[in-house]
Amino acid sequence: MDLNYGPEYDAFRAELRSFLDTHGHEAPKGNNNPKAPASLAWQRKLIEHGYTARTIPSAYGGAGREPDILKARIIAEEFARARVAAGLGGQGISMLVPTLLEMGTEEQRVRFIEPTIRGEMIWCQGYSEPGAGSDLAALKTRAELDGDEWVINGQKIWTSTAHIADWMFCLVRTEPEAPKHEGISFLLLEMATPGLEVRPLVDMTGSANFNEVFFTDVRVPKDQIVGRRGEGWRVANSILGNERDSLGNPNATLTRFHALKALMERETVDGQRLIDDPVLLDRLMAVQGKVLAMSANDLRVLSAKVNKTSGGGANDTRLARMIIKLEGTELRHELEGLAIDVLGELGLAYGDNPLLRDGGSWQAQYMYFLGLIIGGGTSQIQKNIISERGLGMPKEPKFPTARS
Amino acid sequence: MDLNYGPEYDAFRAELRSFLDTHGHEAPKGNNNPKAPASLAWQRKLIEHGYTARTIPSAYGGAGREPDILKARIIAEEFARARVAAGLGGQGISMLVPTLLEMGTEEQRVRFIEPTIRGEMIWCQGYSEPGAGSDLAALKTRAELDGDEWVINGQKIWTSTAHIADWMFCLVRTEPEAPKHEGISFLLLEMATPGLEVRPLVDMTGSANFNEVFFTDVRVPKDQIVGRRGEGWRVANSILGNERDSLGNPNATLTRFHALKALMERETVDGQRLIDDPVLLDRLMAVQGKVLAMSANDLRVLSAKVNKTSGGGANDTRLARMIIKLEGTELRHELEGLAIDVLGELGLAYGDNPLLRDGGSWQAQYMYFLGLIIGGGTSQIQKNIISERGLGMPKEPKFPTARS
Amino acid sequence: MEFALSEEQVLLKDNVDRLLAEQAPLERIRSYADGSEPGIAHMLWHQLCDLGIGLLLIPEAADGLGLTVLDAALVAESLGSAVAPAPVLGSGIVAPYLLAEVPDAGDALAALAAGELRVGLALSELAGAREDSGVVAHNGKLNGRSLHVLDFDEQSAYLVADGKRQLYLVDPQAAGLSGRSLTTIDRTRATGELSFSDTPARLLTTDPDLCARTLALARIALAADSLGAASTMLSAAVEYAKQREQFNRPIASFQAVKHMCAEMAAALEPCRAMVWYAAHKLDEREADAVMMACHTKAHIADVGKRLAKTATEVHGGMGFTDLLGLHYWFKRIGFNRQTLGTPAQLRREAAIAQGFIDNTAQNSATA
Amino acid sequence: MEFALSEEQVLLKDNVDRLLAEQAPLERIRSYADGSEPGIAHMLWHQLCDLGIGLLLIPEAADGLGLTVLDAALVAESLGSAVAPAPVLGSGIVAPYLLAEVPDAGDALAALAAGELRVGLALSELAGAREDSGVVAHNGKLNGRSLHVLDFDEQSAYLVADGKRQLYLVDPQAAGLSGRSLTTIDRTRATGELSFSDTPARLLTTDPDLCARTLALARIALAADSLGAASTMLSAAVEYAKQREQFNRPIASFQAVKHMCAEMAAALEPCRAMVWYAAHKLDEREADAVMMACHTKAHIADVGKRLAKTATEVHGGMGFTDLLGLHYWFKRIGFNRQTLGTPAQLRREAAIAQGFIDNTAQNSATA
Repeated sequence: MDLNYGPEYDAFRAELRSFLDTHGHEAPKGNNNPKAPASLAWQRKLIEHGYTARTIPSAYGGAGREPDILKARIIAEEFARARVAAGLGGQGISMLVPTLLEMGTEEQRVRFIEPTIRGEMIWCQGYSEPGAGSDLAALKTRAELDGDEWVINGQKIWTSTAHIADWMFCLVRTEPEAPKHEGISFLLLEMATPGLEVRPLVDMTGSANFNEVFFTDVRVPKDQIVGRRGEGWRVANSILGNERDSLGNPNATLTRFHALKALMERETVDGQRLIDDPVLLDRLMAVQGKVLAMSANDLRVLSAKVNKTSGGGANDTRLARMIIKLEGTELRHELEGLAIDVLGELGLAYGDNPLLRDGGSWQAQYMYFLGLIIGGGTSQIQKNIISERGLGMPKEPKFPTARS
Repeated sequence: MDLNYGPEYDAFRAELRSFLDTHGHEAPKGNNNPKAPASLAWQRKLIEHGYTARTIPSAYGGAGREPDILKARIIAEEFARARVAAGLGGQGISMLVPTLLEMGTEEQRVRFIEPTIRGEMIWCQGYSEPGAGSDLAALKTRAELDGDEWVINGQKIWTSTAHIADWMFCLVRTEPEAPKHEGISFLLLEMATPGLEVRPLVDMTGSANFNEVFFTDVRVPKDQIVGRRGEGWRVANSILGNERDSLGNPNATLTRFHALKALMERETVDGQRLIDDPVLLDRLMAVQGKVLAMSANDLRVLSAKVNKTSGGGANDTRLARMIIKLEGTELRHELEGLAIDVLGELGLAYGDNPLLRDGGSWQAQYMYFLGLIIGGGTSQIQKNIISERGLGMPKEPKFPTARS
Repeated sequence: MEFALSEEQVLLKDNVDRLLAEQAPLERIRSYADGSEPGIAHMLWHQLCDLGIGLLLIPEAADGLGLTVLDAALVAESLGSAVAPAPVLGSGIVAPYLLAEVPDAGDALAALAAGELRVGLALSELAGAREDSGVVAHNGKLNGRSLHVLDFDEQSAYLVADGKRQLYLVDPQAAGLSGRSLTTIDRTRATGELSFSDTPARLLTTDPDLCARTLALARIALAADSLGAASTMLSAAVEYAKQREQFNRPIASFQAVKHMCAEMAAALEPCRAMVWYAAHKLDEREADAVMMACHTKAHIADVGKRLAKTATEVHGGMGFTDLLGLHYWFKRIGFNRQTLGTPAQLRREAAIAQGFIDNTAQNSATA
Repeated sequence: MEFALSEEQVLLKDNVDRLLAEQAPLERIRSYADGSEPGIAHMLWHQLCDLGIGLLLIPEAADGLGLTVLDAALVAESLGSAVAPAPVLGSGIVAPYLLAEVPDAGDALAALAAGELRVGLALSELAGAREDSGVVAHNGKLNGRSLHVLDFDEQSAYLVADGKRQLYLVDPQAAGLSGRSLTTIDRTRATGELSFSDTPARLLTTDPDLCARTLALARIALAADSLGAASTMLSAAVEYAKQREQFNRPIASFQAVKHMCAEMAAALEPCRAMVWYAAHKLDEREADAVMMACHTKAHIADVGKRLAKTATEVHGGMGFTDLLGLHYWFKRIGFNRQTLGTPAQLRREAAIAQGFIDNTAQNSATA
């Protein structure tokens, strides 16, 4: 049990802090255009210093460093602490690049990775469909080979960055006769392709955090496939687990806890601070207890990754990892909801309301986290996974008339 | 909307109060032997006055009155108010007698009903088996016809009054080749029959609230069957719904709420009354809110029974009735658990502990109501019923290898 | 003994439901919510008045229908079911109930009955004053600010509570009165704030009992509104689950989904009787009517909060989008929860109303 | 950076688990619980001492093993897993930790190390005095009553807290001391009360920090005990569900049962890391160690309460009976919840420890 990172890491952190002190002012502020020259320049500088795209081989434009989970965490911590824009994320960088490194051809890696990590090529993910959510493999968007081109027809939904993306990676059904999971292929396509239409999908927060994408005879060169025909399910699953880990992040929850506590110190009713209300305080503390439990759980998972522990018994962290999305998103939703209660009628303020507290983030996040409870595998799917993979309980018997 | 019972009922209540004033002292006190002469005499007097066995035809020894739900409730209320032993209950009176009236032969009615309602013949119910709980129809205790007798082998469990019963009504499998629900018969047998053994079943409260009953070649006259061979499932279900209604009774919960409130007024920590602790008070009030909701629900159900409403829309009370067991038992368990928290370390006192509060009832009922959450159809079975019968949702697809 | 709706009540509710189904379908709710058709609210109010809703609680002697709080609660339930933006709470429920008991308010009652008076509600003071808010009366003039005025738009009067739990009627044109509309999550309700600067006001009552019953009425109406909204969300979830197929079967056949729906139904169903009970007690002026109103609103707020979340989850991603409009119901339930007392505040009030604790004994802010 | 058990820790826990599996099977627990074999508790204690458990927290300088709070928490977890009636909390955990820091307590520490001192814990005073209880010290003598003494049986000393959070060691033979055993729901623990009447006592410490850390240690150990007990209940529920068939399939294949188990696992799994974290912070004497101990016990008490209920439900009627003995775990979790602070008390202490509120500002009894 040793929560110190050790001298090598202390030095790394010091060096990073000095970098941030010196160069932090060059970073873009706020939600600017991700392709503004300053943004792209900042991203290039971060890659140069190994503060983003850290483990991508230099042959593909990355920093070419060894994987190091602690350094990755130090980078995240220090950029957050300094409130300086960290390296770009997004589904291209977090999902497609690892996929190409794992399953792409050399030509695909050379063509796509460098512009992606430099922020010059923005991607969106086309997986879910209106009829294929929890049952993703039921997807129906089809691609037929016509000469040297795939011809795509159908519809995708929940494509978060479709409105700003240059390219999309997507799952389409190419082998309609094959069993459900074996008829899917993984294609790459330009958003500017004729026949492709993006419509913003307004959600309950009032913003369009997602999009719908419609395909009408969208033609894509035959070689823009990752893996072979019918291998798309496997290609996609090689990285799908990474997405879930990031939902319900305990560090972000801790930050929100502190904001909630500050809110309760600031706000008053009949002249009394709300943190002095014993009932509200008890709820705040119950939330803190849960946050601390998830933070400790996160340390345990991190340690196992760092030390590549795969021991059984108490050092087996598979279950600890599997529950993060379920518990983390529910906790965050609970926390945001408590802030609304704390604010009483003011908790209803939204949009342009001048009485808005903390920029209206409590209501927005309360709703957004309900979306995250549903998205990325609903809580019901998470519980299936935990019971089956975590506890070894049997799958439900298959429905007799099921296709698969 | 009129919560007054009206003059006829006010008169009935007055007459009953006067009866209780005059005769209440004759009632047996405490948990005496149910067959003590005083107990039997009291029961006979109650039947005479129509205060128990009220609607049983006088031909079978009952009071022969018209069914009247309000009078039944007034009787329950007034005996409780006066803390005088009400008419006998038990599974013979509440379940077997209605069954015989509905499905029994004239001979069976004449033979069994009068001694049963007079308290001279005590019954237990033999339905559940170790392997047949939620899936009651999977019961395996078998009865084979050998000449003029059924020969029973097998085991029953959860037979609450087996240790004091004279007779048992039970479900046994008589047609092993028939489909699961169609192979069951409803038999009556004397507990004194050779080959029948009763073993007390100690539960988590430390008491034996239930028993196990073992059958080894127990021989029963052929005519002690209610309904025909293979009709037992239907016979039993003609009255099973009545049992569930009584679990989670809101009036009993209200009584416990008042006891909890009194406890919080009485107990102190560091000299302060616990009801003045805002966090505990908030939990108490949340429980009161739930109790009031269930009391109101109960009034609505009662009204529909009294007025034989079967209207749709807001006056359709099927769902209101269906949820009583689930909500009522959970609420009661929550309430008892709150009392334990209120008592802090003293809440752990049990058995002969001289520091016991309220006779140790908080812990005992906390556990007993966990038993009731499970018994009489687990909460999971209740939710199946509510979703299927109450909300019209489909049954789960049948497991392909299922027998039925 | 009868604890059920009368035939007339069933008919009343059916009529309101039918009107709202025709006149306030989802597209119209959207048009009101996005600001493109602000007139819908008052159009609905007038149509409801044609059904007599405006006269419900006005005594027959004042040319009203002289009906009961329970009737008003049924209307509120229907409004919640349809997330209708009709400003009924102030003009159709709270104002007539109060004015009918105020001596010398015959003029105002007559104006109400004639459809000439429309009343917004500035009652937040009764549920605790936030920083920068608070209304103080002195010599018949009001000063201060009321932050969460209900039925804010186009009113011809505001019912205002001050810090002493006294109630006033204020003319929108009165000197020193200014107001602005405030956006909340619930775009089906017009909400705003009022600022008073030596604003003349007509004192209606200093009677604490009448004030308490008026507040209880508003709370019952909000609870009924949530009951209606939650009932709609539950029905929508059950219907969606029956239609939606995943893994080659309707998701309504998955035990997890069934149990989510069963839990919603089991929690919600008693709330219907609870609203009736609270309304009935207020109608009968029973001693525990105020406590019952507090509990009813608190309990339904908690049930509603969970139900709104669960029903959204049953709808999966679609529930999160604007496409089905389910969020209007979610937000309406959220609005009712926070308005005129959060559950913890209400539970504390219920404890005080029953004498469980001394009002002044605890230095608790809102709990 | 490593946040995991060391090989030595895994080995330690394995050894304890193995010993308890052999020496404290369910039949033995029953024999202890029904009073037929009271000697089992001390037999287990001696067997655990043979593994070195008695020496864990005794410094090496005093011939102990000088191990950590985390090691002690692992032992407590194992005891909870097995619902073992061994009196480790006082003699193996709390007393050595405290005595090691008390100047001039070398004699007591040596007696502990030699296995000659067995210590019961009369610390309830630290979690609020109930009516009729309370311990007052004056001139080195104690008066009053301590109601919930842990590890009560056959002790050679009691560690007693007074109302000023000072800690004393009391000889069971001391003048004016009387005691009686008290039955609780948890028959795997010996509990009793002590009455003091001018009873001479040896003052160990007046240091509030040491007292706070000692209490934090006891709470972490109780939390770890519940973690162990809850883990066993969860495993038992999963195994039972896999074996038990209803409707011609294992009930583990019903989504409702699966989700009950998944919810238990999801709530419980972070508790393991939380206990480690709390223990580690106390080992490092971090500033937030006391707050972390409060939160850990409170959180696990809440998770444990729900889990004990759910695991029992998964067992159906069998879970309610004595046949499987599952209730020993249910009651152990219940005992730990109520002992040395209920969750609401602990959360309030955690708030005070962090300076969120002023200790004296609220007239709250226990919340």
